[in-house]
Amino acid sequence: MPYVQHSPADVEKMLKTIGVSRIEDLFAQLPRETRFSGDARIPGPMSDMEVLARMKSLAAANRGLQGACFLGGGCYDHFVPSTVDQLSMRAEFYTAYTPYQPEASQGMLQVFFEYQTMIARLTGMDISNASLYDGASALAEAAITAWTSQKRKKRRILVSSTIHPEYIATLKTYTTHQDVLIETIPAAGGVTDAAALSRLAGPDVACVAAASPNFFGIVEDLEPIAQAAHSCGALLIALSDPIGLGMLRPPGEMGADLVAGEGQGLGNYMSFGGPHFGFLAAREEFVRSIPGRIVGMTEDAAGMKGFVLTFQTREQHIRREKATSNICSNQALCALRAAVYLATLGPDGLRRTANLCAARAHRLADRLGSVPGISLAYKGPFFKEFALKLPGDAATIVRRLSRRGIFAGPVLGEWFPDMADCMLVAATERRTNEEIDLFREALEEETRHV
Amino acid sequence: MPYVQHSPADVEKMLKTIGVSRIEDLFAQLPRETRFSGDARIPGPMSDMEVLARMKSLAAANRGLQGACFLGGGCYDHFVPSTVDQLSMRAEFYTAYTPYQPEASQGMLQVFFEYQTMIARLTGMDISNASLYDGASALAEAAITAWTSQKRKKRRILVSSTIHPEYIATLKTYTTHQDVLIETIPAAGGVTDAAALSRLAGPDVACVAAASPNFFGIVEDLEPIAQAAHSCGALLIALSDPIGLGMLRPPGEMGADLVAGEGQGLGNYMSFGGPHFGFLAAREEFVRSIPGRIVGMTEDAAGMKGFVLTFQTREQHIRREKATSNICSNQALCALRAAVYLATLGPDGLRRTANLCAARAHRLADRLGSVPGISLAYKGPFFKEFALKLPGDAATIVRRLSRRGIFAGPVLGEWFPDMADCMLVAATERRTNEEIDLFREALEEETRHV
Amino acid sequence: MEQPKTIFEKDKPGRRCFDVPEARGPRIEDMIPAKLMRTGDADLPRLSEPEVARHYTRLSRKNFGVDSHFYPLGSCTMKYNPKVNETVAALEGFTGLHPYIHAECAQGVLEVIYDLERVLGEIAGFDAVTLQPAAGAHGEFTGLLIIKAFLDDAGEDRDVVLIPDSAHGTNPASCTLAGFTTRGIKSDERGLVDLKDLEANLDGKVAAIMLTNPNTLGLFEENVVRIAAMMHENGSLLYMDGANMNAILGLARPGDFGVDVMHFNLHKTFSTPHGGGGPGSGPVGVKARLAPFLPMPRVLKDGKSFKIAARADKSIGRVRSFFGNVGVMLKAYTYIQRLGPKGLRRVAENAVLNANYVMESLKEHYDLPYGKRCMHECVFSAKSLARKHGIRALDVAKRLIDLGFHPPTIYFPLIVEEALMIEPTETENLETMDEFVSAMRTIAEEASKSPEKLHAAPATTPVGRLDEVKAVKEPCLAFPSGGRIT
Amino acid sequence: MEQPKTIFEKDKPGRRCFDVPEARGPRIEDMIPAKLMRTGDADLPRLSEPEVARHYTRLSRKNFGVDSHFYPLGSCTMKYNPKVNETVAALEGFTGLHPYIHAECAQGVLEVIYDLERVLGEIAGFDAVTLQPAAGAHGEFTGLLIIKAFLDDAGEDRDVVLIPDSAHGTNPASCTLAGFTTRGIKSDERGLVDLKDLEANLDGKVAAIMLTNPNTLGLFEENVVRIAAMMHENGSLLYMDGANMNAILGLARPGDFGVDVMHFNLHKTFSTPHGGGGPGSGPVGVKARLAPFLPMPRVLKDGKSFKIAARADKSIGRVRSFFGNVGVMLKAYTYIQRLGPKGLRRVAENAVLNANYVMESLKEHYDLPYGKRCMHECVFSAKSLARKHGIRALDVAKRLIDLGFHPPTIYFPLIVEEALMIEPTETENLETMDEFVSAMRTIAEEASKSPEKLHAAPATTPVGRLDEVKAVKEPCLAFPSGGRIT
Ligand SMILES: Cc1ncc(COP(=O)(O)O)c(C=O)c1O
Ligand SMILES: Cc1ncc(COP(=O)(O)O)c(C=O)c1O
Repeated sequence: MPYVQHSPADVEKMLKTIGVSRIEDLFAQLPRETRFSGDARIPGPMSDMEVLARMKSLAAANRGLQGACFLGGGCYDHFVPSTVDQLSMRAEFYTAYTPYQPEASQGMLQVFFEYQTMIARLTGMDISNASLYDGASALAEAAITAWTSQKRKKRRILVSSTIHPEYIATLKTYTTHQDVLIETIPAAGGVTDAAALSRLAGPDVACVAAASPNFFGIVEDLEPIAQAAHSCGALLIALSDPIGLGMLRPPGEMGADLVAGEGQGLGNYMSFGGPHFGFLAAREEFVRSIPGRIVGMTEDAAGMKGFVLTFQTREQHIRREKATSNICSNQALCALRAAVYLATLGPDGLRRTANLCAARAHRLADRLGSVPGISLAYKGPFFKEFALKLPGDAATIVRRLSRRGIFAGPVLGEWFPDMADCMLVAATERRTNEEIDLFREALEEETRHV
Repeated sequence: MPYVQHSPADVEKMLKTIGVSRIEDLFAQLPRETRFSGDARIPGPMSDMEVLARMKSLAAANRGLQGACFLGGGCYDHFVPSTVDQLSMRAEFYTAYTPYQPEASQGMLQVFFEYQTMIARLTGMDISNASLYDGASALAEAAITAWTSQKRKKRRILVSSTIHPEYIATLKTYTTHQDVLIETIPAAGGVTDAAALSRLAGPDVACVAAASPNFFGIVEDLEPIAQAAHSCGALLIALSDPIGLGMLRPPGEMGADLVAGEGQGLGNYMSFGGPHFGFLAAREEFVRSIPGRIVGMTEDAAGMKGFVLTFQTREQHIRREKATSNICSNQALCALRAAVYLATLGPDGLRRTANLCAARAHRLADRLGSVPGISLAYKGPFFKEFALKLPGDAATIVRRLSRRGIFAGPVLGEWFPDMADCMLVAATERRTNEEIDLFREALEEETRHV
Repeated sequence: MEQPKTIFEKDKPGRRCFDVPEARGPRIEDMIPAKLMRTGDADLPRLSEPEVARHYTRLSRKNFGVDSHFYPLGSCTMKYNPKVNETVAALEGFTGLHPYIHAECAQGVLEVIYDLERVLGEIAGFDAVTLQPAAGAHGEFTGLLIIKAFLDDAGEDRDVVLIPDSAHGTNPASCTLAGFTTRGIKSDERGLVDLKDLEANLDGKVAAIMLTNPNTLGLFEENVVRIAAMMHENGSLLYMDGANMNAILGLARPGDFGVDVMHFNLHKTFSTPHGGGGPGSGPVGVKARLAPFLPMPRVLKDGKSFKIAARADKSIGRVRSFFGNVGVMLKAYTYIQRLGPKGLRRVAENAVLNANYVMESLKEHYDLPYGKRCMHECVFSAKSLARKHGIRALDVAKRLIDLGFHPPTIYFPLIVEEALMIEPTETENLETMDEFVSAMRTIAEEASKSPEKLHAAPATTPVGRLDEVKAVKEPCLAFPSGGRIT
Repeated sequence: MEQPKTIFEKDKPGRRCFDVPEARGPRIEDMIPAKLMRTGDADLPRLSEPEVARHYTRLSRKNFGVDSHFYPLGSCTMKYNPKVNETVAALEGFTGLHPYIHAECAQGVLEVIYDLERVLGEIAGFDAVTLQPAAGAHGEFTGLLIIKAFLDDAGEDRDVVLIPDSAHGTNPASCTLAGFTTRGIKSDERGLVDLKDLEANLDGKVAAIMLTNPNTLGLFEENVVRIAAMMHENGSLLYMDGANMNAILGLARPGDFGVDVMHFNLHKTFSTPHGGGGPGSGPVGVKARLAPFLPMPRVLKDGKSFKIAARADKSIGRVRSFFGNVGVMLKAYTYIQRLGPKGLRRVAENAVLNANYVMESLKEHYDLPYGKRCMHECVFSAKSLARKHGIRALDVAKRLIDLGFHPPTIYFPLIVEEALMIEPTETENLETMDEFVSAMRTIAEEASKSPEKLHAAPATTPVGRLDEVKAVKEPCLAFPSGGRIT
């Protein structure tokens, strides 16, 4: 049995100090009818060696390494530099908790401060919090921020239907019992339909949310959307891909009031969907309404600079039911990984990575688009992924491809019944020309007879 | 290009300080005829991503993970606890060098002090150094220690032929140009031939070296060998397996004067043979004659305990050509891994590991020994490996087995021409019953028609 | 001491850490219109790799963690987390897996999810579990939505949740987010839910009570069975905040003692290092009648293989993207298997033993407002020190830092004045606790003899006490572009 | 401060860290006779995993490393080592490979060995390379044996090796081990080999000279071509200690300027973190005529596949078991590929630039016995400080620790009184060097103004200067069994 800290003599001594004779006596506070007797029917105990062998065999039962990942839809196979893995494993970082005691936590606090700065700069905003759960909940939190910061007076929240359907679903779940109305703005040609947006706009709209790159990979022009939103007094929430921001125009320059998104690509492995992190950046005026931890720089009595958690009156541990959110634990270590990632890549590395993703994705689009019967679903400019229209049921083709070690998708019919013959396809900087050629070859063969 | 630390302005500034105008000017000290122009024809530059992809594909070209390792012969597939991997990666440990400045190196020094203590206790000796290159060179260094500590007056060194042939070869290389004579003691039934030893013993013998477990896996009784050695005034060098010492009698209790061996099993991966480390323990009187770093405990002016490199007058940086050895860099990080390993396992874990190895190896011997035409080469009690006699050429059978994912060997014909039909087979605590059964099955099939 | 330097102040033109292969093929300008492109590179710091490594290595050395320091931060279960957890979560077979890969290619991880749900259900006595929520508070929110959906489905119009005054701040905040209004329930003189106050607050609007058990005072709500009955009789549900499950692992199962819905703090009880604030994981367990309302997606078993269900009629929907914090699940699953049922019980036993030992050892030196016996943590008050010597819980905390300990949680739970909430966890040994006890006693003595020492603490850290007012009044939340803060 | 506690003082009965499955089957007693078994368990400390983790984590925090501190330890090339090296060396496909696995199953690693030998040969101008030696000194020994074997084979009876007085201690020690006697060669007033003294020592007994180039004063032996000619004319060989290759990578190839045999310090020049003293790797490169004498085994290429040769007629034999320190080779190979030929040249350029910058910046403050220009390192002397203020190199070093720097190498090379040997390496930036320079200047000032500060240094470390005499006089080299040191 591992974790035996106490020698029998130590247990004896402690019990004596406490004044009981057996450990069992300490549980006298539990009424008999609350007690569980017997052993839970769960596996174990196992030695480290056995548990590691079992978990290795489960890991091997996943086949993600036996092929090339062209999957997209909000999670991407970006390269993780070794600095990220090794520096994030510094025990003082990963075995700490929320830096409630700043003097004993300056390391982590400074990392968060720097993370906030990097996110603010990438997105072109003034401030950022120190992370949220994920991209989907970040959208939800941003929308709630937009709504509450306007005193909950405007009920309508317009969401472009080119946003990730799981994000919209999450937003709906988050606001189920709030006095708001989530309305989707239709898409045209894979982008937010501007005409529809003007029709929907109105003084009771709290905010408009749109994504660029959007769910279909298309880089949308947010400026007209911002104008439409602002002209009816609504805020613009932009969703963004932080890797893309290495080369794409920051939403802050296009009029966004709040920028949210999924940060996974920044140094976090795909890990079947988590842990990743959501980021949330904003214009300065939202400092008291955004949720999550915020770190600020201040100083001590001797004038030494230091970092603290600040604007805590927004948070649940102070304001309880009046807090801006219920979030407490966040995704700190993932944010730290993002900071190390961005420090490692630098401006040049991030731009080159973004460029390389775009180049690979466009090459992929060229190659796949030339397969007979296959075309791109949309014409808009795309970054690292795109929707592909197939000559048959996409789900079937995706399964066949995956058996050949070409992992593509998700299948769009999953969310859009009229797109059962479409799938998303992404290429990151890691995809090689050989893999792209293999994909084309496989796709050609698998679609020949459908 | 990575590693660009200097901005162009910084380079400018530095050159100005130095008083030259170009970096190239700094190399004016190199006469023209020493200069190399053009680029070396070597691979690179590659990005981290590319180099990692290439190295991963080379790693995948090794098939050691696609099967079960029953290989022995001085390197073993023992389990490495996660504590070892993670604690040895503390940057302050692995990016430091030899602790010449003790005040800035107390961490590493204390680890070495503790390592020395653990090795001394395991082997039953008084002292240990802080590691040597490997087991083979440790034997050579021990023999030279034995010879020099007796004032180089006795020329003969008797080495049991049950010692690893590569160790004996290394010893011979090390002493090629020394005034010593390496003689091997014949083996009988896989163990040191006592009668032959008495015949060889004499007043001109500096030391006798024997191993337990020996190269054939057999646990030899060192006591009679120690007696034979001591009765002619020679020292006994014992080679030992530190995992085995979790349950086997320490050589110090059987009369060894010096104990050497390979430490790999203690928390170091097989890594195709290195880096591992050699250990060397001794009775106290050899403190001035053994080679390698030694750490001692002392105190500062305020009475605070601390650790320093000590008895440095043995070493090359002080005594130069009169040093006990030429060793400078050793295998420090491997020794640190060993210390963490032993701290993790503790007395109980090490004994259980040793027991488990023995149990698995005996099960394996039972199962394989029952295959028609196959038998154990020797009858002696063995620990975790044994020599197996096959009904045909062992090299051929080993190759066939390896194609089926059963890795066994080494083939004994490699060193013993009359044993071309024999191979070594080992089982560590990691080998499962299923793997053992697979081995039996494979062996049965592969030997059916030879 | 020198002023800390942010990474932005280490930026220099031309420095580079990382190489990326050149992009070949069409020019970016031909792919994406110029107006959608940045005009210059992102304003990130330029450093070389040695600088990056040293920056973060040095920062780490300015931080306390469980591996370096005793960290008895109450309510946070700062236990030591076995290293094998990290090895497992870092296996490429898991980390390299995309969440949308075909289920056929993800059978290993789907088995982990499927099995862990069942294992957690078995440990806590629930019929169904979701692993979706990303943290405890996220689990609370999810659980409350499930309750709401269940009640709505049953045609019940209830929108009030009762919250004991000792509850964690996330409880009321989650209620608000889930659209409930809250009513506070008083604690009695023993620190337990005041049954009379509870009785008084029960009416047809009450959807549920959120009970933390053991509660944040470290006390077991011994009337929990009674409370469950009262709630159920009232047509309401019993939600349990399971953040303190560490105290009762293997000894009591909430699902058996009347709890309808509970969230786990997987990262606390089941051993994920807290990462400086996260990631966490907040699975929710429910009784069978609430199972149809669990969030999507669900992992199902179909013969011998596992598949994913994305939709279900009554589900509350999605609370996040993908499947939850899988990396944390892997650690929890590893941890549970390593310990087995008896090992888990032993965790609880030792957690409670340690907390009681600390409580006994300090009760002569600090005020103990509630209880003679505690569960996994004990809550002291510094109110006498404050009254007599002007030494507050904060001062005690800061002085502890100088003595080499991470302080306990302070000023929570709110019902304890000058609270010092100490949770040693089961992974600390007697020596460490004795050193901590002796430091705490020293501080109590210093409070009368040399209070200035306490006011001046911490003195051994890279910074002294920081001006939190200035942080709000002159906010500096990001390093100014191009600038240097003066 | 508290006395440090060894791990043995943390031992307690019953504590356990690690589980091992129960051994089934026959009892051990039935396998191995009792007299060959231990009577009790080995006397190792018993700790739980949290204690083990905290013990080593805390110890690490008492240590300086390159990642935490500037570490200009001359002659040791304490450069920053890229993290990707570690990732590569930890790949299971390499770490999990047994050295005796059939060559068919080890093609990846055999390719690495084969290719790295050629790459190193190409970099330094040699026809053949062995990767066997485990460190620089091991390489020296191997190289000297090769020379001896070559000469013996040619019927030459030569047993003297010439060693410049500035040489590293391993050089003469390796000679002794290899059965040579040594003759010292003086340095001239410029710090280079005194050609006249060399001339005077050349005779028919001389097997070789061991030349370090750049030498340990950080100076390039500009007469190396001449020296090579003198040696060859005398029928002797030129051995080069390549520990300082970092200075000339891509700029000069020893094999081209007359060197017959050279060892590399792979862990220095080619970037393996030094691990607190090792592991290293000391490959040896030779010209074609010496190739037959290289140690065994060798990796050969056979069409497209690789195989292993265990024996060769003229080989000196084995210098260790297996294939050398493969993990170190992997790092070096990764490093070289990452940098490519131009990157390697840039390493040398920056190493030399940095060393010259430090030299220029400090030459007004410390004595500079040799040279106006240096290569990768510069050697100062504290002799004026010693004479004027009684401040020795040791005092300078200790004070540097307080100021946050690992000290340079001191008292080496032996020909420099009160030597301070500074090797900044190419991976340090200007800011760090400026801080170091300013610390060194401060110290030079303090030497006259407040020498007591220097004598009392270090004051910020867990211990002050330790009593090395006591360490020898009352040796404590292992923690006493059952005991506690008083
Ligand atoms: C009692 C209690 N409930 C709920 C929570 C919230 O959990 P999390 O931080 O994971 O959201 C906490 C965490 O601090 C807690 O202590
Ligand atoms: C010039 C020189 N030669 C040889 C050596 C010996 O190398 P190693 O320590 O790898 O044995 C060193 C190392 O300190 C050195 O600096």
